[in-house]
Amino acid sequence: MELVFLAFLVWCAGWWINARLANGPRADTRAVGLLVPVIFGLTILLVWELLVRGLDVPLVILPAPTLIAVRFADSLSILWQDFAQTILKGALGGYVIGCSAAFVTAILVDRSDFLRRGLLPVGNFVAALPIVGTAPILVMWFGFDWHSKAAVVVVMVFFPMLVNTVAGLREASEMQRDLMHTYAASYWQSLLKLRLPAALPFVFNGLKISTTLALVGAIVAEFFGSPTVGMGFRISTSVGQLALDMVWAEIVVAALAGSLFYGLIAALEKALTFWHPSQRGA
Amino acid sequence: MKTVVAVLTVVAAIVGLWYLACVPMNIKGVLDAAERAGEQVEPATARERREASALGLVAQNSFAIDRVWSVDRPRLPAPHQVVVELWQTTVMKKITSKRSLIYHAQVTLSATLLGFAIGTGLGILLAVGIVHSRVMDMSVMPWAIVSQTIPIIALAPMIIVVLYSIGVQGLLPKAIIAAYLSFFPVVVGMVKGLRSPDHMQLDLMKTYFASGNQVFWKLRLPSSMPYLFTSLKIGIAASLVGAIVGELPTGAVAGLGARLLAGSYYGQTVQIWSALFAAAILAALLVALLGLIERVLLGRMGVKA
Amino acid sequence: ADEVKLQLKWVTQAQFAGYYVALDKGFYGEEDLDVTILPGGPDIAPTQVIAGGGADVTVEWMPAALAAREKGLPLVNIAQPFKSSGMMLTCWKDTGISEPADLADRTLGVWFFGNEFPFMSWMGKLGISTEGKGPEGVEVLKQGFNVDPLLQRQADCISTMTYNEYWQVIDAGVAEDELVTFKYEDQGVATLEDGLYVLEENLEDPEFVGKMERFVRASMKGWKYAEENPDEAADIVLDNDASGAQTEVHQKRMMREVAKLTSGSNGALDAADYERTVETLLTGGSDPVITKTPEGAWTHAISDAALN
Amino acid sequence: MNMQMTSQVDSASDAAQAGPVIEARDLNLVFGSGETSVHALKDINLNINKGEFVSFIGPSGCGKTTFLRCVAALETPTGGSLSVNGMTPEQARQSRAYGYVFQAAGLYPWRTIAKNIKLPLEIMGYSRAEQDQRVAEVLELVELAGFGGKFPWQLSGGMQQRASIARALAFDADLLLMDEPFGALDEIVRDHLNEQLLKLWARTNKTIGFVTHSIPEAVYLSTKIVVMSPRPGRIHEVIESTLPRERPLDIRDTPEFIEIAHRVREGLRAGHGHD
Amino acid sequence: MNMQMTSQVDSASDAAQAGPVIEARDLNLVFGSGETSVHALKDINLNINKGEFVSFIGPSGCGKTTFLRCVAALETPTGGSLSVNGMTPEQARQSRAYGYVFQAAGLYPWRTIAKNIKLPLEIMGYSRAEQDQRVAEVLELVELAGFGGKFPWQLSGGMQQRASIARALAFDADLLLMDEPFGALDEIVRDHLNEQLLKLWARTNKTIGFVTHSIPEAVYLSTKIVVMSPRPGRIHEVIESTLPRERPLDIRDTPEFIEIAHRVREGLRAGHGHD
Ligand SMILES: Nc1ncnc2c1ncn2[C@@H]1O[C@H](COP(=O)(O)OP(=O)(O)OP(=O)(O)O)[C@@H](O)[C@H]1O
Ligand SMILES: Nc1ncnc2c1ncn2[C@@H]1O[C@H](COP(=O)(O)OP(=O)(O)OP(=O)(O)O)[C@@H](O)[C@H]1O
Ligand SMILES: Cc1ncc(C[n+]2csc(CCO)c2C)c(N)n1
Ligand SMILES: [Mg+2]
Ligand SMILES: [Mg+2]
Repeated sequence: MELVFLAFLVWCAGWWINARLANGPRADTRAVGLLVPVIFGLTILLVWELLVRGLDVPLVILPAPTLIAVRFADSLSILWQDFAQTILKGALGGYVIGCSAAFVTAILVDRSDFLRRGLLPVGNFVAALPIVGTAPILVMWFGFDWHSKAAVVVVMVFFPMLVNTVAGLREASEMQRDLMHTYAASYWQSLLKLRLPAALPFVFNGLKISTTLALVGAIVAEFFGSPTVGMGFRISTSVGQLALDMVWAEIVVAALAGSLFYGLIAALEKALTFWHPSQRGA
Repeated sequence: MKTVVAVLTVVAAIVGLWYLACVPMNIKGVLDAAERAGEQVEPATARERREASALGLVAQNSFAIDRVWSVDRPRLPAPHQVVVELWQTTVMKKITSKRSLIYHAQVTLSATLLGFAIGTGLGILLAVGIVHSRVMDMSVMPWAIVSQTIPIIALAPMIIVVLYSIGVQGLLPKAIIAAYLSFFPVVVGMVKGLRSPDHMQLDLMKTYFASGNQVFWKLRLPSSMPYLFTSLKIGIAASLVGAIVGELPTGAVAGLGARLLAGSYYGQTVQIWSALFAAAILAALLVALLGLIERVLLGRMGVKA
Repeated sequence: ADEVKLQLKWVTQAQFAGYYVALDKGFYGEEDLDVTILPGGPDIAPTQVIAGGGADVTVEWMPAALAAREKGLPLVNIAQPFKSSGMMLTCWKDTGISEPADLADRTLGVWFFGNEFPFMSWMGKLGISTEGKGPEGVEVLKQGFNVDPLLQRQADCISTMTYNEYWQVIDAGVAEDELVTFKYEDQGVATLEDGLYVLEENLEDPEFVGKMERFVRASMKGWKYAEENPDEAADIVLDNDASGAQTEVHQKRMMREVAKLTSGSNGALDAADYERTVETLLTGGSDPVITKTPEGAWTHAISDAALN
Repeated sequence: MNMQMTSQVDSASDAAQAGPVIEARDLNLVFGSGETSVHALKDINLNINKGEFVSFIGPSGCGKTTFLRCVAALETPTGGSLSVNGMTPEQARQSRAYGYVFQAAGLYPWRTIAKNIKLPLEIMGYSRAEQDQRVAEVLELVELAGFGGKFPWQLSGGMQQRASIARALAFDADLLLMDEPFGALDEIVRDHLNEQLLKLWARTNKTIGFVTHSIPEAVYLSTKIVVMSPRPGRIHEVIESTLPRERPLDIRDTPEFIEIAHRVREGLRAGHGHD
Repeated sequence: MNMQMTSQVDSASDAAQAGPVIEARDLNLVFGSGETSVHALKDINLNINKGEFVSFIGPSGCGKTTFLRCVAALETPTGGSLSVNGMTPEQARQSRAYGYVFQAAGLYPWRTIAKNIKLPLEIMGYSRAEQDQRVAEVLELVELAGFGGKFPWQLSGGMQQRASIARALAFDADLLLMDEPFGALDEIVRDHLNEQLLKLWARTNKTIGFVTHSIPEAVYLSTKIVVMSPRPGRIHEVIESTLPRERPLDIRDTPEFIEIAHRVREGLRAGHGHD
């Protein structure tokens, strides 16, 4: 019971420190911007640890963070294999194929108002197909290895990316288009010099949404059939074996990889769309 | 009107391609069945056919082409098979029947709506907190993004078990998974919306010496409505996926998720596809409904939609 | 009436007919029990549910139960309605597989999620590695929910149950003579399936023990009724299937097959079967499922009281 | 316009009798610090008396907006003193002593014109009946009677701007601060609004602080023109208008008008380089 | 500015010698059809000769923009005839016979100023060396030398607008169409740009079509002022300026200037009611 009370104290202390930092004079510095979420995360971990111990939560329900950390450290090689299989092959492969296919499709679709009108509602419809239904079908079509996972990812990221890119290609203002017109610019000139740069913020929006979709898609697809390696495989197998610490170690990998992937795309966005007001403000 | 024509054209094109795709996808199954029925096929054994390319098989066994659209357990069911199945499991069945898709859709719908309500409520609360408190903004927002990189489906069984262990059963566990998926778009959209009033509008409130509450109710909330609805539409679709996912580890007793699973379990491809389409149709209906509410509400508020 | 929650290992089907019959025929009610049957499904680990307190008693396979016990979750077998194992490996005959030794260098579909233990033990015994294809090894696929991997020829063999998946292959139009099957029973690596397990700590509570005695008695009555009236039992199962996915033909056939596995048991665990299961699991090659002989993993106290 | 005043505003206007409405002494405001700091207002000394119409003119960045915002307590000076109706600006804000009109109309699109004008009244807790009565009065005043039920986007830009002025008039502040209220309108609509604003000022005897970029507008409207210059923002010159209070539109073609306009232009040119 | 011309533009300017640069005969343009149709231009007859500076002024919606867009072949008239350099507007567009300057600068935020100015040159296929040379020349011309490496959003509004004019000047079109290019700028910056534009016009002998809302601006810049009136959009009056081509800024205080401004204002008033 003391541990539970301690957990409460830790929570209050963490919040208090953050409140001081966030409302303090240095709140706008990079360091504080990083420190505050880190402190928040650490507080949660500590509270978690204390609650699990204090309330005697069974290991098979929720392991303590320290146990997860130990498991993580002990299983680096397995985690790496799983990561390579699921993220590097399945998620990344599908992400690249899906996003580039959507990008090219968007450019084709953009040429015809008719196609755009027709395809977007259909696209939104297809995007609503739940992954738990599509994954078994795609496993049946593309086999057990990472190809089917990549296919699931392609299906998941294609339409969000398409919709965003199409919206972005329409982003150039009427005036900017007219300007190109007064130059008697060709279709490709106005695409390359005007509409693509103007579309970039939207394209990146699509790319960012797709990162998390790709990750989740690749992992979940493994629940429906896989070789004996991969994060989804490991998670489902470990649950069956009550190795919950391993499950959480994989989840940590997923969260790390996802945040890194997202951060990478966000950094790229910052570099390429530095001129956009949303980036300049930050 | 123009849109309807365009959509119909695109749908027609897709259906056409779909029918075409059935040929190479299903040819092997058709030939296996033909072989078992004693017909002459080329090559003669399943083993050899396994290595052959689908298109080659089609060319060598053109007599079998018309059968690819009426296979019992197809790799890719023909569109009309899915439509017939949808028709028979919706219109032709009593709504109370366990074989009625409408019955299952309604089971999923209740979890979806409950989850959506929880997720939206939570999302709005978080957004309000984030907009009003710098601490919340700085500490919670990054973790909200991280939370979306966690494969919820991996967590779903554990969530369900944990909830079981504290005595929560039935609709709520599924709804919680649905809520987990739907809260994020709401937070993001609502934060954007609550921050959408510009400096001038906020300054105007200052010159009136308005209280924080008044600024919220008279300025921030109304300005956020268009953003809110955009994210609600994303949120409800996510919520539906969540409810379906949540149905798998709750014993998959009823609901579209259970149908998907059962279809998959028994190799009933047509049943999978019809459940899949039922889910997408349900999502489309929900989004359309939200769009309608948006139009009415924002129209009444005077905001041009 | 006393409440009892029973967690099944899989979705509602004739595999669990005894419990549904007992519920439907009022056998539980006669014992003053109010039983809730919780269907299972993929990704639902009965051991985890019972650990979390979501159920009082669960249907589980012994390898998973013993593995959980070693992980620190003390499960105890209180009854064993299934005498023999229904697991087998089903292969295409035209791949040239005719005996276990032929399995090397093949692609095999295996169920995971705690169901992989018997397979691993068997391969260990055969001296075949599961790490990958080769003259001494097999490529293992995590088989999904269905028999597609075999039908689509993505695997040479897949795991099936005598009462379920095997018939799905047949229903897909495959003739029995196109297939070769290896029953775990015949290979001498059978492990006990579908026993009833409870948490050890609960057995210290006399009231709980009493409840379980009545539960086991009523359940076995259900099982014996189901064996004698397979069609009626299958109908009861169908009535209880909320997903509406099960078909009558399949469930009636399943009931008959399941009856073959349960008929040898009166509900009490046969110590010899237990020893054989432990033996199989302990000798499971380089990476055995359990590393030491379990203690107190079963009790006759309840079945004795219930059945005599 | 002879509406009843809340007691707070009453005391504020009592104070006004005693001294100038706005009184700035050595007012300074520096944004930021170190390398990147901007000296937006430097040593501003200015008195504005009750009933005056004072225009602020000067190139972009000379601190016109900043000065008005200081008066409205939306910005805090870093040096010197500033009083509004004898109070600190913050007290004046809390006693709702002024109405503020921004460059863009800034009406809420989800409220009708009438509801937009009611906004400050709701916030200040006026009764329903009084709200309705005041809305009707100010709509009349800005010649928008009959448009109360329309939404802002159903009105032309000029009408929107009049509605936003009505909003600032609805509660009886004696001081009106207007930051380029007509900047976004075309010249002809602007002429018309200038005329109306002058009439309104004559009728209500309010004190008005008015920011503009247009020399003719400043000359046409003001009793006093404050010419400012940038980097740092200072008052370059204060020109008292010799024009009569009664000003028909074509006063702008009179030599007297042109003379004042010329002086303002000269002042502006002297005060800054371009950009 | 004496840059080399591409052969296309050469032939275009040859044609100009023969007749007026812009010639509109009974030009009509109706947007939409049925109930909701808008008669944006009605029976426009207008000649603009080489080297003229023609301003279009009139209330909002009178068709100023529409007329300029017709000349630029961005809009297709529904009746009458319109020729540009003796060609159809479409031919003129394809031979890149004009530069167009929009109200907002409309620079691409992802390109530096220099790269923005290069944009039309890239599209028209100038060589790298020539691109660089021309950019340097026009940057000089609009007094932005040294700012080529900056991004648009790092510059003030006035500087952005000058960059956008430079962009329209970079390729040697003899005709410059400007749609309220200084509408968003403050009066002082505007004065300065007006002065520079006049100088540029004097030096290059371009023909300029210029839309504005400001009477002083129109009078100060133009050799000919076209006063338009709305619903339907017509030419109300064409006023030929009697001012000399050489115009210092304070010409605006001369009686002659005021007289012309007065005539324009009268024309505007006659042509429409307010709002
Ligand atoms: N919040 C702020 N932080 C930093 N600098 C500011 C801020 N607000 C204004 N400034 C700077 O203070 C100076 C004066 O700004 P101000 O807005 O008062 O000018 P202005 O005369 O109103 O110009 P304009 O005619 O463009 O509206 C400018 O250099 C401006 O960049
Ligand atoms: N694409 C269009 N479709 C329909 N009506 C249009 C279109 N473009 C302009 N109009 C209408 O044509 C009329 C003339 O418009 P135009 O833009 O030429 O006016 P303007 O004189 O430039 O006005 P402003 O001073 O506001 O720029 C207006 O009534 C306008 O609403
Ligand atoms: C994901 C998954 N895990 C395990 C099994 C195996 N299983 C558990 S109980 C039972 C009897 C059903 O016939 C079977 C086969 C499966 N099929 N799918
Ligand atoms: Mg300002
Ligand atoms: Mg215009």
